Amino acid sequence: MSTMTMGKALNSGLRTVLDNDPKTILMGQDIGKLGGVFRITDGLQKDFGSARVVDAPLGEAGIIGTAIGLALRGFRPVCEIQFDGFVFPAFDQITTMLAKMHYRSAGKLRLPITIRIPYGGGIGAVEHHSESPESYFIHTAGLKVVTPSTPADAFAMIQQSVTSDDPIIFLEPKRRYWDKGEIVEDSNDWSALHSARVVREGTDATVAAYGPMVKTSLQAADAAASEGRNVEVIDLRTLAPLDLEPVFTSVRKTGRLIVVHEAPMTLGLGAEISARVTQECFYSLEAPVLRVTGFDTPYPAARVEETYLPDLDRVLDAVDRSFDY
Amino acid sequence: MSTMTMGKALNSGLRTVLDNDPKTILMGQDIGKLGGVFRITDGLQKDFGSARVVDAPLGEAGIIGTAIGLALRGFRPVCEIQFDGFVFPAFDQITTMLAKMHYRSAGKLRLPITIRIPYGGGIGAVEHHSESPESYFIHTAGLKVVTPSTPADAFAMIQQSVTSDDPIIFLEPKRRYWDKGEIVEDSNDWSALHSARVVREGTDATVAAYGPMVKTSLQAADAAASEGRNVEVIDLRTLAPLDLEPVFTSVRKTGRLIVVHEAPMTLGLGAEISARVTQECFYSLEAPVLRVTGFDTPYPAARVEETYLPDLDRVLDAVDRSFDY
Amino acid sequence: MSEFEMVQLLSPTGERVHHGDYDVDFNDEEYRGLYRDLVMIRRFDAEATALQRQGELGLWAPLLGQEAAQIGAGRALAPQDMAFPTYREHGVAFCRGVDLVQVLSMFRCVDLGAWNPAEHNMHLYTIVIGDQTLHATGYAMGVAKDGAIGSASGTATMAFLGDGATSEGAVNEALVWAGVFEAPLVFFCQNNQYAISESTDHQTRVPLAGRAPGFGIPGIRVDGNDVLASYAVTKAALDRARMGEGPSFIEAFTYRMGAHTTSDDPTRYREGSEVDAWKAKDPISRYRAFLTNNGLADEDFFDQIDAEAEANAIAARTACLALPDPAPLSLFDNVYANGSPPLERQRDEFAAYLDSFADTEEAAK
Amino acid sequence: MSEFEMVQLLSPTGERVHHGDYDVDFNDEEYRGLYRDLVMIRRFDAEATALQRQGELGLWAPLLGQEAAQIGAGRALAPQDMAFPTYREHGVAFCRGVDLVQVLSMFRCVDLGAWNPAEHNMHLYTIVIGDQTLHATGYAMGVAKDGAIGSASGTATMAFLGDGATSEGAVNEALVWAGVFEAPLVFFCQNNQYAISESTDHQTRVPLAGRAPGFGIPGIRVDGNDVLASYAVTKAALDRARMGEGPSFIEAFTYRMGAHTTSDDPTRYREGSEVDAWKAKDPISRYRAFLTNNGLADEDFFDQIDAEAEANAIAARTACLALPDPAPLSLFDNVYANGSPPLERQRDEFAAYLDSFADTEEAAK
Ligand SMILES: Cc1ncc(C[n+]2csc(CCOP(=O)(O)OP(=O)(O)O)c2C)c(N)n1
Ligand SMILES: Cc1ncc(C[n+]2csc(CCOP(=O)(O)OP(=O)(O)O)c2C)c(N)n1
Ligand SMILES: [Mg+2]
Ligand SMILES: [Mg+2]
Repeated sequence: MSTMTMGKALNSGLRTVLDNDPKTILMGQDIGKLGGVFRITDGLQKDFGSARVVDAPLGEAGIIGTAIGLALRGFRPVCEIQFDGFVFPAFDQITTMLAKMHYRSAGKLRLPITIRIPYGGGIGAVEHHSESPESYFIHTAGLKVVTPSTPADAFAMIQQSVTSDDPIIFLEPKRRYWDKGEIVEDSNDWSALHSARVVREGTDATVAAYGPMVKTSLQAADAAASEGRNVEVIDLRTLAPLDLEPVFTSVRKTGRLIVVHEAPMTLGLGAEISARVTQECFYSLEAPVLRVTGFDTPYPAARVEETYLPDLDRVLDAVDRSFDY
Repeated sequence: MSTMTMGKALNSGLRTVLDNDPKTILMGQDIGKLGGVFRITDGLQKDFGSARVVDAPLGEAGIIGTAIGLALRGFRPVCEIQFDGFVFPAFDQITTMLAKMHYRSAGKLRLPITIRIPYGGGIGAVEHHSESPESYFIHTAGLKVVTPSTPADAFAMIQQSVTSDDPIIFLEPKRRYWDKGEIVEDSNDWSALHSARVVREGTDATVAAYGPMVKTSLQAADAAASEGRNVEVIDLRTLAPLDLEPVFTSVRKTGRLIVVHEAPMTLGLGAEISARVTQECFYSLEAPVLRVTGFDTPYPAARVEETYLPDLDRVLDAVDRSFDY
Repeated sequence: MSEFEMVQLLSPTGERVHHGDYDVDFNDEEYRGLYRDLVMIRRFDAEATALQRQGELGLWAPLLGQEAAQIGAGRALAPQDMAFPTYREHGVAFCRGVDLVQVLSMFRCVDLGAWNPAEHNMHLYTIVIGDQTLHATGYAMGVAKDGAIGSASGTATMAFLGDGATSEGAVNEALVWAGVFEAPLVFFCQNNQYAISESTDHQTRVPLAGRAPGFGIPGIRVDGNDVLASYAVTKAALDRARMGEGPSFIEAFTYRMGAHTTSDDPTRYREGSEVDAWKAKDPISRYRAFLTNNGLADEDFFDQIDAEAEANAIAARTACLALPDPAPLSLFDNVYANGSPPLERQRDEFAAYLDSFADTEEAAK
Repeated sequence: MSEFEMVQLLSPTGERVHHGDYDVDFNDEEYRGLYRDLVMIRRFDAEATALQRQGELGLWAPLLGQEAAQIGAGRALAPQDMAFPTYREHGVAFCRGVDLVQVLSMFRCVDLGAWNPAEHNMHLYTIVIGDQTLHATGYAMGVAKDGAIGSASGTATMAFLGDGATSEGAVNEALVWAGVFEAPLVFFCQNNQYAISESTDHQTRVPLAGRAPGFGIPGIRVDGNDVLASYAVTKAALDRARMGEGPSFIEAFTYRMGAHTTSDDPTRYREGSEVDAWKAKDPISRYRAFLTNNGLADEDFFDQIDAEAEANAIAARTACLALPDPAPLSLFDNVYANGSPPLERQRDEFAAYLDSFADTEEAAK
């Protein structure tokens, strides 16, 4: 066990996969000498060489498109997209090629590619640096989407993702890069990659969140506790495929569900969870599933992002509203 | 009033907007001499010239990117993307530029651009020619998304879209291009662009659909009627912004809602409608909102698309299941 | 479009022309083999078009007119080389030993790509214009990482693309990457003068072979209706790649004599006279004249090839008609290599739904 | 990177060099004006960096070192011309008469783009690399459609981009479109040797000016640290465009002397000696030497400009600090030109929620 930031945990996880498998390579803009704009790949080019830690030309389609070719040649590419807002030039390669290759080849081809994307807001950045594009990927059959909320999960999940045989969008909650936590080096202790987890038990209402909003939700649960409400918090961890069993179980117990995410409300993941939970737990729900999300606007100027982003108060308010039914 | 196919109705609508406004221009691959692969722009280059009906180089980012520039210069571009599966190379221009320009300029810039996309399956096509990408656009704040289900709506809505000052994704249900209907030339008789409409009244259950699935849903409603069930069918017509008032009203009456679309279930529009209707009509719902959709797979080989696509039987089955609650 | 030198080894009438930099070194058997290839694939292509007309294929993209470019390129490939095709490389597939019925199956819409790329060192067809060029570039980068270049037995990669494709951002990014990483790769661009209805001047005002040098990649234009020149130029570029000397870009100047696909109506956008002019440069009659003039083959040989091509086409037709439709539930297969529980549940629920009809039908008996 | 002719009108030590094709025709006042521009923008840039260090800006992208390229290009633009910048064109913004506080406001994160593009014929900054080049191309196509070219008073459009940007598909598509439609457009590529940490050889092994000819667009490399050459080459290209003679591509060879942005740490990827070598080619000291040597300006003048630049920077700082934060509910404004009822409802519900706090606070009093 050791204590480190999420950023460092990701760096350690990447180092481990590079160590374990010579076919694993890293590609991205500025990931070499610079170590990435968030230093997630710090030192890796120095230790593994520029053939395995590749500073890519400035073209996202190129990064993903060549990664596909490398995977077809037997490599296991881990691509970094510098910021959430810059993944879209690669969208064609991701949705029409990466997501479908296994399917269209009737299983003959596999593309074990991990795409790391720092995502989400709250860091006071300029435009295109604070977005939450997960819905685009979750809706795309053939992709898997995961996001850690703690250093321990970051360390484990990056390794599990890279060694998985499916293409995985690995969303890194950039505002939590500097949060510290304990990591468990031993892979026997890790949760399964595609599993959700109850991170706080409670009986009165359930809050489901992922990535950056898990911390916010836990804070809200603490605040609710001081008001006498016992809120259960679930860290979804995997957004595609969704692991909703823990949510169903929880809702059957609490009768109330609030989903929290930074992405805009309309067709944010909360919509899907609402639909499934309502179908599955129709008779258990005391109130409709409520959503606390970013608004249906482009990401605003950062001086007003605190208003845009879900916070403790908005989560609490939703818990309260849930009790109005 | 005259009778024509949806394809011809679109052609007439485009002719009208070209006639009415010299700043309106059409851009796309093969839209000139060929008249488009579906002949929607047939004859327009001949009559309006190649400066206004532009055969574009083969690059979708180029089509949308230059259309943005043309709009900034005061033009009103109508872009054709040849098939649903080919919009993704333009995805960056659409989501990061087109959708956000009005917002980021604090209203100083407007991009009155219409992007026409033939979408959906059922025509026995090869890969990438049968997809339903609407979720990607609905989730993107700043875009509006509409889709007609009849020649009359196609005729009216294309004109309304082109003359609107917002960027609009205009989805054309390609399998319905050859369906005939009456069109109303007089624009005073048109429904508002962003409005849903009850297309069949009923009392027992509500089916909400759009584009190609409206016809399927109406057929299902007919079949249900012969089994003694009186199904109300709503044509959503506008997918962003959603006009759910008619759906709320209907559900308050019927207590049951089935949403039908070809796009995959997960984060298909049905998810959003389920979430909103459940929140709005919580006490009216006799059953959870059910979804009849494409499956969460890539679009399969066309020889099996009839299995993939929602059909009359699957809609009926969902209506039945809705009565099991 | 301005002028650009075009490598030729055969004149349109089949005279052998000599070129300072390129030549071939075939024995008689090999010369005849190329003729067989050309005829086999043209006959097959015609059969596929017929199958589509008869409703047995959803679509067909004919290679008519482009046989020499494809056979030249396809035969230049060594077994260890890897090819990334568009949707029209039937001639290349033939050279790579792909069962042509597996080419038909995608167009019959019973699958999305049938052959095993590893078995033939030929990737599946790609329909989204240009995307495969980046895959080819990455593959070639991988070859270099594997150290499988630097000798005459090195591995080269070939990316096929059309003239229209050169306008896609993805293709230009492939040029960027190939140039920067000196990928052991050959871009083989069949300029068949059209992207569906758009003549090449809709994509560029200068020759396409001139695109590549700006990315640090040598560009060369070859007469794509000349199978010997297509072979020679491709072979040289592949050898460059396998030796570790970097990427090349070949523009094979040819003509799509038929429709873009069976859904297309070329009379809407080009004159019959243009087609006629290109017929005079037909790749097969030209090559046949060459063989005849040089005593490499006689009428007997030609007849025998025709018969073989006929038999092959008929066999492909028969096998095509026998292709089974996919099982309904198979549409849920192979979405993920490692599975997805929600999708399995979706499949199971749907299977139960389908079963409910079986029950009803059963009950009705 | 191989050699390419580079247009220069001033040597690094400020000697006037002559060039067969390019020259300037300034009077003394104009010569001095360029110096003022260079100093004003460098001083402003330093102030902006300081503001960021003090936590008053979220980020700043310094132009340090690129003043001559930007002022040369910016001053060559005519009022009717339209410019499409990246996020670093502060010098161009200055030339276009944009209030520099409006440049700061985006980096202070109080808005996403403040000035009115129509007022200055300068589009908003674009952060997504390369996307603006397509907008510029479309705009220029529109200019041609409007018939606003073909004379000395015609309208030209300029697309700014960096060396890194040349690898993006979008930029290459812009070259395709500009070439095919002969758009009245100038691509002005500041090759400042880096895309963040990546030196230009990560994007190309050949000179960037050589990229354009393959798209049918003439390419030229100019010394971007030479304000006179930058002006002359840009002016000639803009004139070509306004006369209807088609697009051009300029590579302005320069150097980013500072960090990529204030978030960057260039010591991680480049040697101090490299920076020092470029300091010797500093665009301002070179031009100052030229003015001095030719008796065009004296110390008094330089001091006066320094004072003006100082005052301007301080005024910008003061105005920047006074920029109001956006009102919370303003984040719902201007998503759509024609509104959206569900969004209005979302805003109203949120407003009511915010009001509930006001009520609570009220009650607590
Ligand atoms: C990204 C994308 N856009 C549009 C299409 C539709 N489309 C299919 S083939 C084609 C023309 C391709 O022309 P070219 O590259 O010259 O190849 P050719 O068909 O002539 O062999 C087009 C536009 C597509 N398949 N992919
Ligand atoms: C599409 C996209 N990918 C990545 C980035 C992140 N990024 C910002 S600036 C930059 C480097 C740009 O280099 P260059 O084009 O040379 O311009 P310069 O910053 O040197 O002026 C990168 C990679 C971005 N803004 N957009
Ligand atoms: Mg072609
Ligand atoms: Mg640069």
